Amino acid sequence: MEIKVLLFAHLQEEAGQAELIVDLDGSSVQDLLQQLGAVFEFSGLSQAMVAVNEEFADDATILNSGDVVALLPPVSGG
Amino acid sequence: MEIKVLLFAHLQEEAGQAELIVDLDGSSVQDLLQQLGAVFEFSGLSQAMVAVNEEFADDATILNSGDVVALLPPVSGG
Amino acid sequence: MKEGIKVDRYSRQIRFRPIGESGQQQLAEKHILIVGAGALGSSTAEMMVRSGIGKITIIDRDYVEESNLQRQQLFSEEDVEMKWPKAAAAEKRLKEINGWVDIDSIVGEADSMMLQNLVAGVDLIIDGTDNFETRFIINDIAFKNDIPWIYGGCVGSYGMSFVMIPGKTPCLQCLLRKVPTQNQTCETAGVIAPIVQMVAAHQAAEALKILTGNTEDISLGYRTFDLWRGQYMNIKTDTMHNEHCATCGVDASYPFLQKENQTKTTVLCGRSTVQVRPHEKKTISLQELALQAKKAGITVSGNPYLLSFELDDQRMVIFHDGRALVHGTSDEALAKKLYQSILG
Amino acid sequence: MKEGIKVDRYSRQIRFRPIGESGQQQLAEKHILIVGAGALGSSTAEMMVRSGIGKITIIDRDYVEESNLQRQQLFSEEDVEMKWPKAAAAEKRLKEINGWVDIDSIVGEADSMMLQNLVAGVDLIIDGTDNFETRFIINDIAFKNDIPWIYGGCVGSYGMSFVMIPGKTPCLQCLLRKVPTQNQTCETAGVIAPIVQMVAAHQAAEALKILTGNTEDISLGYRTFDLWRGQYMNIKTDTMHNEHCATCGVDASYPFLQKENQTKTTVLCGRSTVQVRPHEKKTISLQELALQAKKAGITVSGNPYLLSFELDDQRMVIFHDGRALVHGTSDEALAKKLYQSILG
Repeated sequence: MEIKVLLFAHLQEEAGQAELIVDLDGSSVQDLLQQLGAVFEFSGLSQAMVAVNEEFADDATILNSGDVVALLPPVSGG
Repeated sequence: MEIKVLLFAHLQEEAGQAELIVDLDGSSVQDLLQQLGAVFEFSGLSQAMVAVNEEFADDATILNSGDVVALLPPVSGG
Repeated sequence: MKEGIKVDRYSRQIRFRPIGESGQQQLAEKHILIVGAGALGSSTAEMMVRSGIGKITIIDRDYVEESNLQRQQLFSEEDVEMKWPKAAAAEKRLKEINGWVDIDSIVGEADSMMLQNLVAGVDLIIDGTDNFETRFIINDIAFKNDIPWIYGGCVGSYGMSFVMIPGKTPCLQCLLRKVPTQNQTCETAGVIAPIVQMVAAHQAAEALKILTGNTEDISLGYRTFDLWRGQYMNIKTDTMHNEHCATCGVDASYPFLQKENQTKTTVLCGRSTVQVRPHEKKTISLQELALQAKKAGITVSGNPYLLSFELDDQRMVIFHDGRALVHGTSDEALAKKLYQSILG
Repeated sequence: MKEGIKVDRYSRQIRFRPIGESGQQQLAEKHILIVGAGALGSSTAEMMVRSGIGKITIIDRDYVEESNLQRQQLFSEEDVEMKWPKAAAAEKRLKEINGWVDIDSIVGEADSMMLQNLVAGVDLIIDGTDNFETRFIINDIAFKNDIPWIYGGCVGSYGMSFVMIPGKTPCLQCLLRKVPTQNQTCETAGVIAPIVQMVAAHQAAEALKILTGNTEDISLGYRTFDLWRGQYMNIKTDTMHNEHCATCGVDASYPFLQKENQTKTTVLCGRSTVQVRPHEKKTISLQELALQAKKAGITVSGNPYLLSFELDDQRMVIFHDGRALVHGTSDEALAKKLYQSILG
């Protein structure tokens, strides 16, 4: 199934794009993160907060086709 | 047909709500504005900019059921 | 202005990859014009000066008043006490912040003639005005001279920003079709400081993109938001370009550069104040005028830029270019009469 | 602090209907704590002071450096030349802006003991820190003492803001589960001034809502945005509350109030600087220390708040509370050694 992934901050630079369409092999957020981690050299992907359709989600959250997943690294600057 | 209307700035105060669902009698932006003007006492509705589905539109623009219309008064402050 | 370039000062901005060393160098060679040193003008000027822009020209007709302090970030209580003109007060603070930037402040009216003179060599115009009349003049000047400009506006907790680039985007006329007449919000809605910063942040970010050559990253949408109600929209403007537009169309006539010089009195929105401008530019000896007024028994105070006259029910402030602000009335005829009663 | 209340000064804010006269009055009776006087702390402090807050306590451990000027809006070149501590420099400028606000500046480390002492009577805490360790301490303190707080963070052109209200919203632990270890962005991404203003605008708008009793209008989402890439999201956090959370759960243990005192050296992100803190609070005679160093042939300069020592490859700044910053190294052991070489 197809999932749209929005990348924020350095994840975007590392992927070279702001949005990805992922043909997901699996069903959970964790599956998605593993799949992304295998394709791109992301730094700190495990620390990124995950939102599914503008609501925070955890690794076990089940995804549906057409879901929009945002990956949001927390940052400490201020 | 049903149209969702998002109100900004003083239009929101004047309507007492931020979002309206309008059962539109007619088909154009102009029809919508006339219908709203008859129900609420808006000031300067004719000057508001109109966006349909996050794209600017003019009075003649034809609406479809489910469209989201935003009414945006221009403001001069700075 | 100090000389040379300091690099450590901008290290955090240089580390931001889209700017880098080369963007920082470009920024140091750029000249921007900020029209208005009120809330938005103040905030965008400070950001651009901190960022290391080469030169800023900033123009404002007004002086600092108590009610400005709530949101106009370059000004202090001392500026109010001294009735310092906003442009001059802005320059003073901006120089404390960054002595390496060339800052040219102009206490005067941003009319079409003045702006036409100021835009030579300018790379970008930032809108810090509080009225649409001036914005339509800026719009004509920008498109006529092929200079990008960035509109910003706010009232209450609601604001917007839009970048206009000649040859690429629609212009303000395309978007609004006509000058909006003032509506009640300006008099009644007030304004809170955070929306000023939000609009200014959008203007300054786009300015950095334009000035460092990151043209691909420029936001082409009309961004509008309300910080109190939590609304945020980015609206496409592609369909708005009018090929017969009088400002950016094929036969542009730049209408606001023609008729503008006729305006002589203007009611300033929400302030019970009328501005009076002379027919033609003049230079007034404030010293002589103060002496005359004192002889006539009028209470007068001032500084090198302006005189303030206490009249019966109004207060009139006269600038050295002959312009005046009559406070305590919205009656243009009365304002003109009072003005003439002092200046003849 | 001056006395009384001036109304015309806040007229534009009073005209904003959700605040009005009564909101303005409430604001004048409120006390906020701003932790950190860097970019976000500086900007939020200025907005709150301009808005007419009753009292601000602002704490920062650092002093003003050249590279701060690009985005930290309360500071001027003079503050850099004088190596003025940020909290003291902030107080100086804030008082010029609004002499009617009670401003309490503290040059020191925002550790758990310090913060626990500062929160008595505080209505709101605004996050102006640059590290997650301090944010988790604030989180514990806020939930333990039933005080709302507003997280803000930014790097590059990317930032976020989130309001936490004990009993109503999840806390920072619920959201992040653990303290994020630093990733490369902090060292490499830099930061631009507009994103600072954008985050600060969100923090200050929510602060105004909380402090004027407009609780219905508080934004409960986690707002995150990138000004360069034009991204904006408002993420619901309802599902994130963890009822076994150590900070806001049923058996809260406030973990960051317990272990925090053990930290003695900290590498400051992206700055090649190590902070060294003494075991226990002490007060150092800077004058005596300067004399000793001069006798030993070490180049030393300073002001009433700190001394700066030029060592071989590092520079060490010692504050009167015994805390030190060792610049030019990320080696904590070396920093400790140098510290002990001066202070024994």
